[in-house]
Amino acid sequence: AELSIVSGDTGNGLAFLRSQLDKFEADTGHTVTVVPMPSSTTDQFGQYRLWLAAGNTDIDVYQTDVIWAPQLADQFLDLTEAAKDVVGDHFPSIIESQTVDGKLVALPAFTDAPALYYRKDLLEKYGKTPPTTWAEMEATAKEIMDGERADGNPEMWGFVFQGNAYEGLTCDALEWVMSNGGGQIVEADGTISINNPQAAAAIDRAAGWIGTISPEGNLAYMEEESRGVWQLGNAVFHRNWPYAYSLGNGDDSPIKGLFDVVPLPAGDGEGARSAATLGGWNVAVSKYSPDPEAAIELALFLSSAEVQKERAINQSNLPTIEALYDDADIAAAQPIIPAWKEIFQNAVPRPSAPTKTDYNEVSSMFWSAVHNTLSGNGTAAENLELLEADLTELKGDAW
Amino acid sequence: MTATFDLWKLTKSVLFYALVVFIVVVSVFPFYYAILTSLKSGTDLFRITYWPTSFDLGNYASVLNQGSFPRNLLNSVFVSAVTVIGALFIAVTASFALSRVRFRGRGLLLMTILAVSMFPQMAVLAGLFEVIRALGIYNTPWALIFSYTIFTLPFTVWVLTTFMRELPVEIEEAAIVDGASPWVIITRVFLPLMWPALVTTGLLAFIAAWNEFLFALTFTSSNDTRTVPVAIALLSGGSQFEIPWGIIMAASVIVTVPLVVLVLIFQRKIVSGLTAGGVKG
Amino acid sequence: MASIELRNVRKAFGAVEVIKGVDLEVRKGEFMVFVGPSGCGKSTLLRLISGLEDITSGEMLFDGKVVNALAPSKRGIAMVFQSYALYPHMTVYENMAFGLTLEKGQSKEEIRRRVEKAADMLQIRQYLDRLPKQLSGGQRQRVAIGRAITRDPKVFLFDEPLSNLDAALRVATRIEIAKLHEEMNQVTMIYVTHDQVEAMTLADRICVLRDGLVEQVGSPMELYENPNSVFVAGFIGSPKMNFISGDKAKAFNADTVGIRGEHITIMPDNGTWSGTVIHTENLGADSYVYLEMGTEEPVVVRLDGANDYKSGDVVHIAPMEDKIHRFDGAGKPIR
Amino acid sequence: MASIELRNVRKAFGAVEVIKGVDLEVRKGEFMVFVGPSGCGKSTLLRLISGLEDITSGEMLFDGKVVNALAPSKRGIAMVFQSYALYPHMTVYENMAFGLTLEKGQSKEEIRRRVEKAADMLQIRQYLDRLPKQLSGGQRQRVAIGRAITRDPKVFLFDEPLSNLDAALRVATRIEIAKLHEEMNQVTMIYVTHDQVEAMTLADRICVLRDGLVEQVGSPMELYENPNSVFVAGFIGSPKMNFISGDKAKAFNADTVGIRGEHITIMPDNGTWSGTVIHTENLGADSYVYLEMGTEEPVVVRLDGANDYKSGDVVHIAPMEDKIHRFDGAGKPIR
Amino acid sequence: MATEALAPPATGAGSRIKSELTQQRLRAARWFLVPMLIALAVVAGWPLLRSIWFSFTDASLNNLYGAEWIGFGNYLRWQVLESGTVRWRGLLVDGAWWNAVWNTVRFAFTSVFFETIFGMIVALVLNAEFRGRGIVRAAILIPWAIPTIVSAKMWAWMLNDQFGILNDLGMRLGLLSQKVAWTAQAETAMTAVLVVDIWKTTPFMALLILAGLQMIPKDIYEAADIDGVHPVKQFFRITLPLVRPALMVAIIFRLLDALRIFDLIYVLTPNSVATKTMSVLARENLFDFDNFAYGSAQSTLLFLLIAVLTMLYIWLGKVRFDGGDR
Ligand SMILES: Nc1ncnc2c1ncn2[C@@H]1O[C@H](COP(=O)(O)OP(=O)(O)OP(=O)(O)O)[C@@H](O)[C@H]1O
Ligand SMILES: Nc1ncnc2c1ncn2[C@@H]1O[C@H](COP(=O)(O)OP(=O)(O)OP(=O)(O)O)[C@@H](O)[C@H]1O
Ligand SMILES: [Mg+2]
Ligand SMILES: [Mg+2]
Repeated sequence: AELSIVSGDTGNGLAFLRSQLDKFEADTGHTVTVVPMPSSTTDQFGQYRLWLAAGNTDIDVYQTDVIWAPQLADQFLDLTEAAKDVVGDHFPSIIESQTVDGKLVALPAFTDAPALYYRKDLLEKYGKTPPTTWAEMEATAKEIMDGERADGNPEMWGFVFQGNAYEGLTCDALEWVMSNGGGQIVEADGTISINNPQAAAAIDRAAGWIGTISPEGNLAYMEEESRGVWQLGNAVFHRNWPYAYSLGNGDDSPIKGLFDVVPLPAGDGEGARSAATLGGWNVAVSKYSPDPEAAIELALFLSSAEVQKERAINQSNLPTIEALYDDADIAAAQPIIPAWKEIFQNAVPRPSAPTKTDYNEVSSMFWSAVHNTLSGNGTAAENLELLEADLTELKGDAW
Repeated sequence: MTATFDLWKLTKSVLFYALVVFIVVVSVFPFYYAILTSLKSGTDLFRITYWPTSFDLGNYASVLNQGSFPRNLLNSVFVSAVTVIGALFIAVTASFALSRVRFRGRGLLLMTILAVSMFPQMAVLAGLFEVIRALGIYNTPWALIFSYTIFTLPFTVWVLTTFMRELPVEIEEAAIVDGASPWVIITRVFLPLMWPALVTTGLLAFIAAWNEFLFALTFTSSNDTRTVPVAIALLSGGSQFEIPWGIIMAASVIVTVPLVVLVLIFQRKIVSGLTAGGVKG
Repeated sequence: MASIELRNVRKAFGAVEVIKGVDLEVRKGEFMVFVGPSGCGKSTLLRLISGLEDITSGEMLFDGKVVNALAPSKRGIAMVFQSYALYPHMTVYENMAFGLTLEKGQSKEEIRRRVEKAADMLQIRQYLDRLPKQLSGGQRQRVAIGRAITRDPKVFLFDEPLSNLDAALRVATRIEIAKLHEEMNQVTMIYVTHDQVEAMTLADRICVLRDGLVEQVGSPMELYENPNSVFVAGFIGSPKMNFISGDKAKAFNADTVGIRGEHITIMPDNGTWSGTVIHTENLGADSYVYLEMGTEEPVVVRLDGANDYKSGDVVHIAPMEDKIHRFDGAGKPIR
Repeated sequence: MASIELRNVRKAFGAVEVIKGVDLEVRKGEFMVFVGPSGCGKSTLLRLISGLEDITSGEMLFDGKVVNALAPSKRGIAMVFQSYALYPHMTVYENMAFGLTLEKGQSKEEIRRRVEKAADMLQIRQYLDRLPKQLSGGQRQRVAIGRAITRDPKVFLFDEPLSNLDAALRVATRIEIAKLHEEMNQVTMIYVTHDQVEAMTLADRICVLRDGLVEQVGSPMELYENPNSVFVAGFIGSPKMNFISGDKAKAFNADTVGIRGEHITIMPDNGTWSGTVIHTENLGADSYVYLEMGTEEPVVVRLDGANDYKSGDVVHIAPMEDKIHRFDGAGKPIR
Repeated sequence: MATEALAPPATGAGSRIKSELTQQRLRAARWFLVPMLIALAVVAGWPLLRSIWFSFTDASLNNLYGAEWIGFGNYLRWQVLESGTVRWRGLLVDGAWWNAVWNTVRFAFTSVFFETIFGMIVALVLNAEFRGRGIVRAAILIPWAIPTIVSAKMWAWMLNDQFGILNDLGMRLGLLSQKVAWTAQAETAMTAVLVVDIWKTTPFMALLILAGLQMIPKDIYEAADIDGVHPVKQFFRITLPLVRPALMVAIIFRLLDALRIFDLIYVLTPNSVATKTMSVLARENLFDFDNFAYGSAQSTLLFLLIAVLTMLYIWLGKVRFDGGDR
């Protein structure tokens, strides 16, 4: 059959996908075309929704973000039956995130979780160890930043992260809140938990970074802007996804070999622990696909262990199959991946499952509240109270 | 001619050219910066420079080799050209009717035409999608040409109507007496007098179509039918969050240059005094 | 050639009525000249005849057929516009050839021949490749004339076609137009002018318009000799006829008497009237003496050759009795 | 009032030289009329004087100061354009008042007074609220004149200002312009016209232009009586002077003799020459008889009043000997 | 719909004679308008009506065809609470929406205002004769020619606080004492968007105004020169009134565009309340959130608001729909 898969994958990712598809084609005799999409997930999401709403038959398989499953569930085929032999291999939490009302909406292709990047050389210079708590991180950052500035780099900053008002801030803030024992905004059972002192404290702490250890402009940073500062050597700490790892070690990078990663710091107080927001991508089959059999075949292929292994080796993407973390080939090619297992195990999902189709709106309200706090419009406590009211209203009787 | 007079004249022209230079610098600087950026790669991108430090055409090479960029360029040319030619053709005749023939409801009609441009593009996306699928032109250049009419047509109609209104009545009357039909009046008498307006609307509409993104993204679903703005959005770095600035800037430079050439060619037609000498009054 | 008839034709622009009920017949092959004060409606009437302007009420007939609604292009007319109305983007040649190229079955050579003939006649052959804006006023006007005469219409409409030409060219063109009229199988021509000489020499009949109404229609000499109103008497002839009212007119048994400047002789000592010279004008061939003698406007006397009266001189004058026009209180002639 | 001097002024449009070296002095307060064939460069010369057009070479002086590069607005001029150049978006009133509103210290009432005065004079008072496109040709021309005369310039430039006016209005306006010239402390006026009467009656001096060059400058009667070339002789006076060359001229010891139509008498039987009547024209006050007698153009005889010669009549004519102009082979007069 | 209106205007009393010329022209007009009307009806008619219809339903992108009619619910509905107080809900009482309206309107008017002024200046400069005019014209069009998605990102890059060239330039020239995070702060974000928008669309204005300038007959400037009209006065009394039609159209289309501003805000600023515009809100609801119907209602209201503003503008600006006809 002739299949088409839509993907927001980029450059190398796309080339990798193509190479895997070639294999698939050779194995099955199907042909697959890739329809690339812009890498902005928001753009993709809108587009897919429209296509699906209009019953577009031109696309068979979609690559979906981890948070989309509940929102697009109606338009994708249930893969439970087809995948019953392999689901067990994947991390259960990921499979769970793709299961909506008992329906397996998408199969995981790879997962993603951020880490704290830090400058080995600078920490050594000032005799510091990688921080394990935010407070520690803050202090270290401040000290090194002041020291470096005095040493003649006025551009030096302590910590850069994703502070723009967008999905990325939801991820960052969820980590702060979660790591401080503040819950995960909306709990798995649907209760709205965000308005609590620990959450407020976590966000207030972050607000305190702006203008001190983080530049004002951080309020407008997305991944690339923050990486820019970091990769120029102008930041001590940096929160980002694994992709920044290989780029930072690129040949032209001034910080090549000078940095390393550790799990994100924990907060303090009750229930504090390191937390990383769960990312990752999945493959889903459109219910409008003219040839669902073949499409499911493709989806299974793309989430299979062999593809995930290739992916890990070529793309340094984190596999969703637990067994692969112990794979020697992967460990040899990407030594960082086994190390990331720890980070991954601390991963928290965003509340997309409980909030169902309202997730985007919930996320938007959350990041707005956080962004307001960061930019000094009200304290975290005030903003979270308002947020709770809004969320309650949005929730109505039930999500 | 006293010395002060000369001085004043000199100051004036110096000021004038200073203004010209200022305008050009402001307009071109970001583009210049884009060119600079397009010649950089890697971490260099994050470094501020004012002059080219390296001359690396690698980004250009990768744009042209990546996917189907040349093909997308051709698509864009085709789509924009057909859109503009079609819109101008329809608009020229329509604007004759709207500017030179008095009939009841003309103002209302003009307002209706304008109303089409008042809806946010996103809002019509769903409906337009349905129409395009119904017409069976989804994922063809015609889908874009078709949907671009929604913003080029009202614009061209309004502008040409406005300009056609200004042409002297006497000249049209002379043509009527000479036995010219409305069609002949439009094509042989009015159009040559409207070059500035035609070229201007044509260029503006062409650029609008050339740069359109949302429709282009929604109504095409394969690399071979996409246009450059989409292609640029699809240009990407090695991984998800990485934005390949160098390549994007190279691509932008590549797509902007044809437009600049187009302007250079057609701006000659933006000349004044086309109606001079025709009538007295 | 076509005969044209207007029956109670009216034309209003919005609320302003400009043509107020004109009845007029232009005969087949006739050369009709419209004269009248500026703004009286000559151009408008011409435009009504051409069909460019819809008549508000009344009837217009060409060769006995009502053409109220007929399109200009079907009326077989050619027109010279008062404001030239040249195509600014076309060369002189193209301007003149445009109408022809629209006609079917005209060969390129035929068109060229006709355009060049007209251009030669109007002495604009060397400007054929120029654009209107590169021409002088008179040259533009000639192009406008040329555009009309290259075509082969049944009716010519000329709106002040010679007003920007110099005297010599004017005479020459005037004669060409007269010739054209003769040659072209007596095509019907309607011609608006302000020039007395043109009106008098070209016209088979002159139509004097006044304020949207026809005042009098007749042959030039008829109008000159037997104007049927003070208005026509004053309008035809240059300088204007002198009007004298009051007691002096009573002596002639009229409310107003009119006498043309050329019909007054200056007497050595005693004449019918006397007046003071206030101004003299010397035109070469003749000269005018303006006299103050208590009339509304000064009385003009036309003398052959130059004269040497000075302002302030008191002279006696006598009208030629048989040339006196007498008018009643309503301005109608007493015969 | 200003004196204007042109020194070897030239003007070329691209490769075409239109003004080919003009030397001319217009005296302070003088009324100078430019005449010449259509396209000879009158309007161009006027535009050079106004400063609207840059001179290609030569010098232009106002009151002895070189003004080659002076902006038009600083030359203290008012101008009537041959093409009117009215502001299309302004009413007649605004068109006329526009220049005044810009002058400092003009009160609203003062402006209104002046505009209304000019409007009355030009009989366009009732059109003050109209836009130019709602006016007839003559009305537009009057607005153009009105716009110039409401202002208070040192120099007036008129380009065929009366060409679209009817005879009566033309005379009236002509007289008004003459009055203006007198009243306004003898402001300098330069006036282009094709009308013989205007030229002869208004001018202090006439400048005859031919093909971009000054042919002769002089008072009207000077030009009429002592033209210094065949060209001027032919150009001044209407109808045109008759030129006779060949044997008939030899008899007068000249290559060409010129005699005006009004200086020829028709003899009952034998005269100096004889010819066949080919055409007659009746203007009312006088009439023209066109005679074929072997000359290039027919000889025109002007007679007082109407005449009843028929085409084909053979008549004898005699020129008044003292009015004969004799010219040599180069077209220069023999005195 | 509009074709029926294609009859000559009724004049006063009596049966006006409908001449063949008029009829021919009306016939031609009809034929000339048909392609445009068909094109617009097909391309815009259905989508527009569909959007409006959605705004009266509970449509969601998950269930577009099962949408049910709910009347004005998306715009305004009320709930009587047990306590007896009435709670008003819906777009018309949505604070976020009205805030966005205010943002948009403020943005649109400011940007169009400056664009008009700068566009006019640029057009006047381009209208002058000087060497290299063609190249300058091409150069000036560059901001308009760069795809919005690119130029927005480019500006985001240039405005960046750390490696943005503008901060660097400002520091070097001594205009800034420290690097400013232009797009990050609510106060400067709007200004930044304005600057970029003005930069980007001034060429559009300039080119249209230039075309208008070129159509003005030259001879009346000569008359004005003679009248001694100062160039500044010439501009206000002659140029401005005569380019007004072109200017008005340029402003209308810019205003329509500015009121629908989306890309720039979306790319350039953090998605904060201070800069959210109507389109941004509408997009969120249409595609990001599961509120397609609500988004449609916002689009419809946006349409109505624009229509009202346009009509106001046309009325206040005395834009004529006639003239030019015979
Ligand atoms: N822009 C131009 N380009 C080329 N030739 C021109 C231009 N303007 C005028 N001419 C030519 O210059 C000559 C003089 O023109 P000008 O308008 O001065 O004549 P004029 O004496 O005023 O004639 P008229 O009495 O017909 O108005 C004409 O032959 C005309 O064709
Ligand atoms: N569009 C119009 N709207 C209102 N009035 C007009 C319009 N066109 C012409 N008129 C008026 O109609 C009258 C007749 O105009 P028309 O042009 O026929 O005069 P005319 O006899 O040709 O005068 P002229 O000798 O000055 O050319 C004038 O008073 C004029 O002002
Ligand atoms: Mg007229
Ligand atoms: Mg002239």
